[in-house]
Formats: sequence, structure tokens, C-alpha cells
Amino acid sequence: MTTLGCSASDVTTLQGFLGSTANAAGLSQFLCSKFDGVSSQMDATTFAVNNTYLLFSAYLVFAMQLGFAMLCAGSVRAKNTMNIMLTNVLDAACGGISYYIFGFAFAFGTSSHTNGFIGHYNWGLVDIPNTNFDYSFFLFQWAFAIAAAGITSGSIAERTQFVAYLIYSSVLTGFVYPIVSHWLWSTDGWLSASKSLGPGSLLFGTGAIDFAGSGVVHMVGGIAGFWGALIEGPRIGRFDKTGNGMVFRGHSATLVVLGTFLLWFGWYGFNPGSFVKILVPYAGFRGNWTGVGRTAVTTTLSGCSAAITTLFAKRLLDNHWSVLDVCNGLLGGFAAITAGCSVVSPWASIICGFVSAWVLIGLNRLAARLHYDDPLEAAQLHGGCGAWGLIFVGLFAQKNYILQIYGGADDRPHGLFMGGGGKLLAAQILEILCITGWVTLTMAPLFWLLKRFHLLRISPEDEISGMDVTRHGGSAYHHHDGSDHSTHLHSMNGLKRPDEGPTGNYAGV
Amino acid sequence: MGSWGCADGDLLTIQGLLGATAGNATGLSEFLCSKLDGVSAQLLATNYAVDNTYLLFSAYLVFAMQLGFAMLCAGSVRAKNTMNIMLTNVLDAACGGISYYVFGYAFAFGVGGSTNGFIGHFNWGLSGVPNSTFDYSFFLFQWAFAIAAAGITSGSIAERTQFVAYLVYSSVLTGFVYPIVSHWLWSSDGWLSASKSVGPGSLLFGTGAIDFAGSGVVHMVGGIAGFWGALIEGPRIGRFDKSGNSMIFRGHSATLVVLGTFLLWFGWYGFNPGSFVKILVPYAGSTFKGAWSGVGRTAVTTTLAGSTAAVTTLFGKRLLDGHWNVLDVCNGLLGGFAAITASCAVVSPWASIICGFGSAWVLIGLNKLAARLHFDDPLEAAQLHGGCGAWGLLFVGLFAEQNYVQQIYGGDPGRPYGLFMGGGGKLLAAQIVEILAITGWVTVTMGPLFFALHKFRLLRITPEDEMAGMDVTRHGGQAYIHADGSEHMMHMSTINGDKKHNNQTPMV
Amino acid sequence: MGSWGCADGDLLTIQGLLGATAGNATGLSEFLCSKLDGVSAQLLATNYAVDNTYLLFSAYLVFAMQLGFAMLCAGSVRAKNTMNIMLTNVLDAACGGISYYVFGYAFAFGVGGSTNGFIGHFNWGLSGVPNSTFDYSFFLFQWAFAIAAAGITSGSIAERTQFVAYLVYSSVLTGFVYPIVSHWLWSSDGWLSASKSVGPGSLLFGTGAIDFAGSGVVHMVGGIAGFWGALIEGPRIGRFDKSGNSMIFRGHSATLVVLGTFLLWFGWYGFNPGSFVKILVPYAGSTFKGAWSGVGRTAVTTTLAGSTAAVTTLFGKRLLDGHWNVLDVCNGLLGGFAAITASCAVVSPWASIICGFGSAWVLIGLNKLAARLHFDDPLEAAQLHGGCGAWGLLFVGLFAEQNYVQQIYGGDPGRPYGLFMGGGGKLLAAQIVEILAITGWVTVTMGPLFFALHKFRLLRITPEDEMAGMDVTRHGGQAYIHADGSEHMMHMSTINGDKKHNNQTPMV
Repeated sequence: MTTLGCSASDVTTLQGFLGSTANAAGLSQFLCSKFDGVSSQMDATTFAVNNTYLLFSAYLVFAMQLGFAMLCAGSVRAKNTMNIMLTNVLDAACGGISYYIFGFAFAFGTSSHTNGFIGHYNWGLVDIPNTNFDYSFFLFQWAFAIAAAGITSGSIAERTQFVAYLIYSSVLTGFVYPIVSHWLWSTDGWLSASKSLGPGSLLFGTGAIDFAGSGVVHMVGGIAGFWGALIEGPRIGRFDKTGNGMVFRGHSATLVVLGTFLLWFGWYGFNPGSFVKILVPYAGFRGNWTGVGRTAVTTTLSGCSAAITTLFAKRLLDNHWSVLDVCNGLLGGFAAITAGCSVVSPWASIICGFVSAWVLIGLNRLAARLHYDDPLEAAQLHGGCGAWGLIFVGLFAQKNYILQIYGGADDRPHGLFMGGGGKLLAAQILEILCITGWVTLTMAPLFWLLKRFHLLRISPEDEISGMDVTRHGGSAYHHHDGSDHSTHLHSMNGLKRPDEGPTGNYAGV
Repeated sequence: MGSWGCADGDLLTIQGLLGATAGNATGLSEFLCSKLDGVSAQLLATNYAVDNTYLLFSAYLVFAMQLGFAMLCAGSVRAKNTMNIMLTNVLDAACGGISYYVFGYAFAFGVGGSTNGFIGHFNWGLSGVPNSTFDYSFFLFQWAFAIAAAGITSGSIAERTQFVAYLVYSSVLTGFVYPIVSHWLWSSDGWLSASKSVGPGSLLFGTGAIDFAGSGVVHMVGGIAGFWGALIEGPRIGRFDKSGNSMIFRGHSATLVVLGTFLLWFGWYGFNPGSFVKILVPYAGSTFKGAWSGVGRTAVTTTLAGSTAAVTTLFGKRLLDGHWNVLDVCNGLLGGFAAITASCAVVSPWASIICGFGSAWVLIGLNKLAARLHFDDPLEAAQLHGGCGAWGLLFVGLFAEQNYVQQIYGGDPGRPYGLFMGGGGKLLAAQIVEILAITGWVTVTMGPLFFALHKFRLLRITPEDEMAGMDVTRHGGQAYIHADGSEHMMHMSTINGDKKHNNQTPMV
Repeated sequence: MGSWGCADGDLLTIQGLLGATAGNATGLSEFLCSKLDGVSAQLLATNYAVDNTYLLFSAYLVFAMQLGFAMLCAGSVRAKNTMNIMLTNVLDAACGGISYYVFGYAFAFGVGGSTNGFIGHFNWGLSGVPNSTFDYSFFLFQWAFAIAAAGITSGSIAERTQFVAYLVYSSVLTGFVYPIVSHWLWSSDGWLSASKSVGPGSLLFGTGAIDFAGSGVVHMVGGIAGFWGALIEGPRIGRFDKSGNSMIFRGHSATLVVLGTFLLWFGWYGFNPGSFVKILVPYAGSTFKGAWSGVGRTAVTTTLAGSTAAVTTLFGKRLLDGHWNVLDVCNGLLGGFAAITASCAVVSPWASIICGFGSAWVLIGLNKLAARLHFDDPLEAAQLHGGCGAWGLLFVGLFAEQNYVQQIYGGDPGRPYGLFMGGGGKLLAAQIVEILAITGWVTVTMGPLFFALHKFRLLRITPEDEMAGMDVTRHGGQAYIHADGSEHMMHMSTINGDKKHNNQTPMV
């Protein structure tokens, strides 16, 4: 925080300057009291502006949860809609409690002594707010944490027991994800690009740059989903005996588009919001506000170019214009640019989106060939495009943007194609390997154990009739309620309650 | 709002301090003061700009709750009444906009020469706005609150109410009943207000009732109005059979319910944290704490209360009913939000978990009670907003933290706070008075209104309309048309279109 | 943007003022100036940060309107064309992003050494951005406006247009036609601009046309383009029978229409108030009024105009058609918003009620006219955005307030304002010129384009496609699959999936 007021010695200095003037002490104190007043108001303004910015960004990121819910709901068959929406609501709700109690502490708990692997302070938000973190930062990070779990729930949709969901979701949001975010985003994380321990402490002199989480959020969610979907196996009927893929269409394209647009909307909190502070001047008219705006532009362009690339590519390959593919392409472009959004130029983001579209198309083909079934393509989209995004940073990151955001010396490594050497690329590849390894080591055994104990997959009967009817109290849609041709009032719509009678525990749904 | 320039006497002070020795004491003083005055004016402008930006975007979020209500209500009713309930939600916002502009705001916040603790009576039609206290953004924020109350009530009386009755009660509620309650609590001269400006000792019980974002003002008002409406109308046909068994009337789309719930959650971040109105307010005694910390903390308590209520409901209903139900979880979540709304700014995050846990059981309990008493509220609005709202008001009296109350409402250091926090029972007493006063006021006004509508046969639709659904009979057709007949039609002229009959009015 | 530090000569001024008497006049002067410079730099940074925060979040809200359009369009067409229209909405945003980045922004706002009142030709691919005038946030905000225009047109030609035709017209509209109109009105050197910077007396009629947020630039452009598209394509098959009667083609989901309408309402709070671009601008002569009051007032006028139009439509249609129709109310609401968009910042709240009232009747009238002339616009986009937009431009000329025009556009105190406010007819004349110029320009560019597409058989789909619906024939299948066959299936291999034929490319 800038000090615009008078420091302790300033009063003495001022008195010296004034010399023998009538009342040097009084004048000095008068002037300094004015400057102190101005300074404290400026500080307050800075806090207010930065917190306003961060809070509204957090609200936008939260809106992504709604986007996920609608995207997932539209992408599954009608009979499993209630199930997947419940998991999305609970990602947010359970995540709120666990991230409050210990998740935030694992991720950002920093105090006297540091630990590059895991944080262990600020349990239950004790000592928050402090000079570094206010409640708004917690809220922003919570909204990120629940996004990771949302990704995974897409991969294992339509065939996973609800209890298994509760377990993996708690572990992912409460433990696996916070540790990865500690590595990259905490000031003392071993992979961090802005480590505060001192110069030379950065990995390869640069650290890995994952500005808003292509790796931290998307790869973590995608790889967890990959293991879950792989261990569960494909949905019944998804591949027939001769190995042909069947098209399992979601039940509502409208919901998919709704969800995609909401995710796009929320991504403007996700990427630009990751600056955390907007009132940071650089020079002249430039400041973090420029970076924030540029980040919004790169995000937009990457998604746009991925969407258009997908449109024409799928037209060539499959011969129709498919809005569902375009939506997924768009999201892949966003997932890819998330790592580099703040450190690449707008023109480069178009390249990022273009390639991410082909990454997604290629991985989807590979998945079909390997009989890997992921109802939302989440592993391919978030895992694959996320990894591409991390590599992209190592190729196209601009030096001046890195210096503005992460500081450091003038010779700090930047993108290979920008003439910044291969060190940043090496750090990015290390990040990919570490995240893949860590999530594999933690989540794969978890899913495997759940499978051994028969807690992972639902029974074939449940799967065929749909989980909504068997587990979640009924199907999601009732277009006909029986009143159209009812003669007896008591048979309208209402399911007569079984024999419990009037004293039963019915609670008027 | 502070001043960082030169006050009236400052110019002479500097001149005196410079004395006769400086070359040109007058000129120097004027130079310095002009600089400082410039800085001060810019700081003041910044203050206004930041506070208004914050308030306006909060108002937009609160407005988004109206969309949330529309989707929640649409999903919770049967398909045949969807057009009807969505129309009421659109009109809550539209009619409310006009009536709140013309007189509602004046009743609620019109403050002028003379004060009146019961009702405001200045600033009709926004005359005299903006002034140094209120800008247009404040009106917009309060309008978004006012329309939320009417939205709650429309849920309680869904699927069986005449549209004319809706127009009548909605105007009365948004234009008169709600503004007066908000005057009591939130206007600087309201008789229940916790920050009354008319003088020390004027606060009720020395504390006033704390209802930060309106568990009582918004949620109980809407919920109790809905209670009387639903009670006087009686249950929907077939909702309870002759032997008294409950029938399950499922809404037609769980997706819309989840969409609406998430939108309400999104909007609640404007509702609760936005109620600070100003974010650029530093707190004394700290370099980094200010209203911005309070705003953030409020967002956290809101999140935690809703989350806890959702998780509690999930397991509670699993134990009671044997399945994991997303619809119940959504309602539980909203109950947690309605409960924390009163206390969101003055309790610690850990306490908000208790608030949410309690509200989940309040809602489950009241729903069981409603089923037993054959009270039919399609959206559980009376139980949710009325019951959880009342619980939220009590919760303030139990868990309000001393320092948060001080920071937000000011007052002397000995002012009462939460009973369990060691702050005595006075705040709790004031909260109970608020519950009783709101219940009484809404009952006295809305009860007779619904009863009169009932007597004049304007309240409930005919059984035939109710069976067929209001969309077809009153609102020009069904909400959904999935098949338009073109799949297997022979004559082009019959596709989809209903051929116009000659005796109908022309189609436009 | 001001400066609160020491200007070039200030250092010497202070030294002179201090004279020889102060102990160290140079040191003292430098000390004071360094402090003031520090303050100034921080104030400037704050100013940028606040304005950019405000503009960015406004841009996000405007972007949310694209989601609103998508849902509104989806709900307003028949189920069989849902995938098609949603794809166009997604691509409006995606293609628009690339084309507006590469050249659209340069046409609209590219200002450099030489000026050109008709078209901009600098800042290609955002080179030279950010500069002291424009930051990235401004580009984002303008992009969100550009894609809205294309979204309007896609509604007019829904359900019968080839996808290739859509790609062509959408690129031309977003990349060329729209940017040029926005250059005329909103660029500092546009020939119709009300705030032209090239010198006094250079404004058209001494006033320029006032189109604050784009009733003309966005809504009329989209609406008139849609008009020509729909006119050249002709009505959908079966929309008018052989004897000339209108058939009612209902959209497939009223819920989506309401969802879209509310989202558009929500986004309009970015569209209109956001068009101030900067919020931290104090107004002279007041301590508490500034752009923030104008922003708030704009949100209020927007709300009131839409609300009035909705309520007017409700009762108007009830009288005409005999039922309370939520779809009509939604369209009326949007018409009110489209109308107030031009004048939102320069009229008083009470006047906005008149604006909304008028726009409701404009829309009802034009819809009747369209039905009589057998003009088929599935979303009433030409009537709504074109008609109400034109009414909104006229409204500025009648009701613009002098002091608001002064505060926003500056200029000499005698500049013209609304006719009914006593400001003379010059502003009205400029508004009429804008209407004619936009109508002419869009007609001259888009009319021949649609006609050429028509001639080359690229515009309209085949009757077979139109009957079966485009989703099945062009877009890979239907939007909704409610039953997947698993309910009564015997062989697992047939569940839901369409068995892939061996000669097809592998499914991905």
C-alpha cells in the first residue's frame, strides 16, 4: 500500500526545511495531518475498490456453478437429471463448509513458517481478515474450488452411486484441489511464479505460470474425472458388442446452450478476476485495469476462435452444423486460455483457441476408439485443453506482461516463441506432470477402493430405469399430470401416498 | 463523509503558522489550500463513485432474484399453470417499478422536515432525489427489494388464484404494506430502527431491532401475506383426499427449480452484502478493515448458512423419506438464506453454520405441520420465508457479535448484542417485538384484504379452470408446444397454427 | 482527467512564495510537490481503476444479453428449429468476437491522425490500444453491443433461413454495417455525433443526434436488417393460409421466453447505464452529483420505461384479445427498453413513463400492420427493435432535459434540447436525420445482400427442410429427447443410441 502521508521522520524533515519560520513545528504538524488524512482515505479507497472488484468477480465465478448445473442437466438423459443437478448443488454447498473449515487453510494458510507443499494456518478463517487476505479472497477461492468438483461430476455422470459422489467430492474439494492450488498460487508454493521467499527460489528461475487455473482447476477436475470414468467403465449400451459407439444424446440442447453461456459469463470473473486487485498502477495510464481488460479480451477471443474452428471442423467431419459441439469447443477454448489469459497478447489467444479445438476433437476421437465414455467430455475438455493451455503459456507468454504481473528481474524467462528461452516451458511441463501425478495418486486409488467395496457404480437395473426414479424421488419433468382426462379428483397428478396414512411423515413436497 | 481539504479557518491558521517571515504567507496558504481542496473534492467524488458502483451492481444482482423467483415458481407448479405464474412474476417487477416510484419509496424512505416513525411522506415520485443522502441507486436497490416481497406471496397462492386478485393484493403489498415495514426498520427515523438518528436513547430498548437485509422486512412480510392468502383460499383441488391423505403435487420441471435456486443464490450476493449500501467506509482502529471486510464477511456468512441448511436438509430428508431429493435441498438452501438475511452482517461465520442448521429443521418441521393441518402452499413460501425468516430474527438476538454491531450501527459501546455472546436479552426482546409487529401488521392488512376478495368471489378460480389449468383458460394457451403437427400433416394450411375462427378477434 | 500534483511551474511558485526566509525553500518546495505528486498519481490510478471496474462489469452484463437473446429466440421458435437458432446466437458472439477484434472496432472507433466522419480506419486488431483514451474494457463493451445487433436480426429470419446465409449476413452486419453506424453517432469525429471533438459549430444543426445507448445504432440497425431479410424471404410455410388468414405459430416454450426476457432486462442495466463509460466524473456545481447520479438515473428511467410498456401491453392486449398473455407482456417490456435506450440518460424519470407507454402502442400497432401486410417475423424483431427504436429516437427530440444534455455532452449553454422542454426543434430534426440515415444505410447495404442471397438460392431452406425442421436436417438432431427408449426395451444395445452405420465416420 502506498504511503501518501507523512512518515515518522517527515515531520522533522519538514521542520528543518522551514527553519526559523514563525511556527515551524505547528506548520509541519498541520501539513502532515492533512497528508495523513488524505493518505488514509486513499488506502480506504484502494481497499474498497479492490474488494468491490474481487467480490463481484467471485459472484460471477459462482454463477459458473449454475452454468455447470444446466450444462450437465442438458447433457444427460432426462432420467438422470435430478441426480446430476443434486451433485451440482452439493458441490457448492458441501464445498462451502469444507473449504471454510480446512480447504482454505490447506491452500492459502500462510504464517510464520512456510511449506511449499501444503498450507496449515487460518483454519476456519481465523485471523482473517488480515493485511493480505480479506473475506472476499476466501469467497473467490471457494468459488474456484467448487468448479473443480463440478468438472468431475460430468465425467462420471449417469452411472455413479450418490454415496460415491459424496466421498470423492469431499476429498477432491477439501484436500486434492487445495494442495494443488497451494503449489501454484500460494506465496510459498513450490511451483509458484510469484514466490515471496526471495529471488532464486523460483523453480527454474521462473516458476510455472497458471494464472487462473488451466492446471489447478481444469486439469485437476478433468484427470479426476478421467480416472473415475475409466474405473467405472462406459454406460450400458454406449458401445455395442461389436464395439461401435452409440450416440447417447443429452435430453435438452437448450439447457446445454444456457449452461454454456452462463459459463462464458462467469468466466469473466474467473480469468480477469484472478488479478485479485485492480487498483495497481504500472505507468502512465496503464495499470492492473489494463491487464484485467486484456485478460477479458484474450479469454473472449480464445473461446470464439475455438468455437468457430469446431463449427467448420465438425461440419467437414460429420457434415452438420452442431450447436452442442460448438458449445463444447467454446468451453475447451476457455479452459485452454485460462492459464495464459493475462500473459499473452490478444492475437496469440486466437492461436490458443484454434489449437484447443483440435485437441478436443482429437481426444474425443481417441476416447471413442478406446471405448472410454465420458458423458460431458469433461476429461478430454478440461484435462486435455487444460494441458494444452499450460504448454501454450510456455510458448507465447510475453515478457512485459509477466513482469507487470509477477515482477522479477528483467531477464526472467518467458515464452519460447517470444524469445524467452525454454525454462518457462520446462516449468509448465513439470506442472502438467505433477498435477497428473498427484491427482492420479490420490483419486485413482480412491475410485478403485470405492469400486472394490461396490460403492461406485449403480446396479444395471438402476441405470436402465434412471437414477431419478430409483434414488431421487421421481423424474424431473411432469408434462402431463393426469388432470387432462381425469374423472376422479383424487387421482390427479398426486401419487397417493402408500399406506402410512394421514399420520405419515409426508412433508408436502 | 470526510473532508481532506482546508476547512473554514485553515487558511488563517496556515498564515498564522507561517507568520511574517515567509515571503508571501497569504499566497502560500492559498496555494496549499487550493491543492488540498482539489484533492479533497476528487476523494469525495471517488467515494461517491465507488459506493454507487457497488450499490448499483448489487441492485442488479437483487433484480436477478426476480428471474430466479420466476424460474423457481414456474418449475414448482404444474405445466398447465406455468404461463400464469410467470406473468405474475414479470408484473411484480413491472407494476412494482411504477408504484414504488410514484409512492412506495416515499412511504418507505421519504424523510424531510418532520419525522414520523410509522410512515414516510416525502420524496413522492423521487422529487428531491438525488440529495446528499440518497441517490438514484438507492431507489433502484430498494425497488429490487420491494418486488421480492410480492414474489414470495405469489408462490403461496399459486395455481388457484384469479389474476385480478393477484393484481389487487400485489399492488397493496408492494405499494403500501411492505414500504411501511421497511420504514420501521430501515429508515433513519423508523420506530424499530437500530440506527435511528433522532437522538440517543430513542432506540427501542436502547438497541432497536436488527434486521440487516430483511429476514423480517422482506421474507416474513411476503411469507405471512402468503400464509393468509393460501389459508383463505384453501388447498388446491385434489391436494388432500377425502380421508385427509396428502397427495404429492409435483412441479413440472426440476431443472427450472434448480435454475431458479441458483439464480436466487447468485442474487442473494446483492441482497445481503449489498445492504451495506456503502463499501468505502474505513473502520476506526484498523488500517485494513472497513465496510469492505463487512461486505465480504456477509457474503461468507450467507454462503455458509445456505450451504449448511442444504446439507442438513439432504441428510434430514434422506433419513425421513429415504431418498436424496434435489428439490428439498433447494428449498432447504433457500430457507438458510432467508434465515441468515437478518443477521448476515453481525454474526461470525461459525455462527452462520448454526443458523443454517436450525433453519433446515424449522422448514422441515413447519412442512410437516402444514401437511398435518392441510395447509397447501405450492412453493412452501409461507413456511420457508415466514418460518425461517422468524427464526433468523431470533438468531440475531442470540448470536450478534458486539464489535460487528458497533461497526455497522454505531452507538455507545454498551449497546446490547446477542444473548449467547453476553450482550443481554434486550436485543432479543427487540427482535421478538419485530416478529410480533410484522406478523400483526401484515395480518391486519392482508388478512382482511384476502378475505374481502374471497367474499366478493374475486380470489379463487372456478374448479373447471383449476382442472384445465389457467394457461389455457386465461392466458392464451399452454406454455409448451413440443409437437406442432407438422410431422404427419398432409395439408400445409394446418401446420401448427390454430386456424383463426371468424368470431375471434384478429390475431396480431 | 485532472491533476492534483504540482504542475510544471508550481515548484518555482512555491519557492517564490516562501521567499528567502524559510530555512530551505527549495527543499520544502520539493517535499510538498513530491507529496502532492504522489497523491495525484494515486488519485489518477484510482480513477482508472474505478472507471474500468464499472465498465468491465457493465460489459459482462451486456454480454449476458446474448444469453437472453438465445433463450428468447429458442423459446419463440418451434421445437424443431431450436438447435438452429441457438447456434446462430452462439455464433453471433463467437464470430463477432473475431471480426470485431480484427476490423470491426477499427471501423467504429479507430481514431488517429486524420479524422473521417463516415468510417474509422485506425487501431486494426487493437494495435495502439490501450491508449490514454481507450482501454481494453472499452473494446469489450463495444463488442458486446455489436453482437447484440446481429442477434436481433436472427430473430426476424428465424425458422426458414439457410445456415450459410446466416453466416454471410451476420459477418457483414457485425463487421461492417453496424460499426459504421456506431462511428457516425458515438465516435468523437462521427458526422452525427453529439459530442464531436473537432471543434465548436461542427455538430449537425449545432446539436448532433443524441442516441445515448443505441435505440438507433443497435436496435434500428438490427431491426431494419431483419425487416429486409424477413420481407425478401417471405413468411414461413403455413403462416398465412390461402384466403389470407393469419395462423398462430406459437413458440415451443414460454418459460424460455420469460427466462430470456428477464436476462435481457438484467443485461440492459449494463447496456444503458454502462454507456456512460466512466462513472467517476463529478459534475460542476454540486458536491454530491456526478456521473454516478446520471448512471443511477439511467437505470431508473430504463426500469420505468420497460415497466410502463409491460403494464400498458398487459391491459392493451387484454382489451384487444381478451386474455392476459405473458408473451405479449414480455415483448412489450422489451419494446419499452428498446425505446428508452436512446434517451435513457437525458430524460427525467417521469418522462420515461411516457416513453414506455408510447412504445407499447407502437409495437401493438406495428404488429397489427404486419399481420395485415402478411409480413412474418417470428420474434417481432423488426417491429420491436426497428419501430420502438425509431420512436425512442423521436422521443429524445421531444423530452430531452437541458441540464442532463449539458452534463453528458457538454457544449455551450444554448445548445438545443427537447422540443416539449422548450429546447426548440433542432434536436428533433437531428433525430429525424438519424432515423432516415440509419434506415437508408441499412437498406442500401443489407437489402441488396439479402436479395443477392435470395437470387443465388442461398437464403431460404427447402420446403421439405422447413416442414421437417432444420434441427433434424441440418443440425444433427432434435433439441429435446425426453424418452430414450430404455423404458420398454428388451435389448441393451438399442438403448437410446442410434446404432452407428458402419460406413459412417466414427462417432466422437
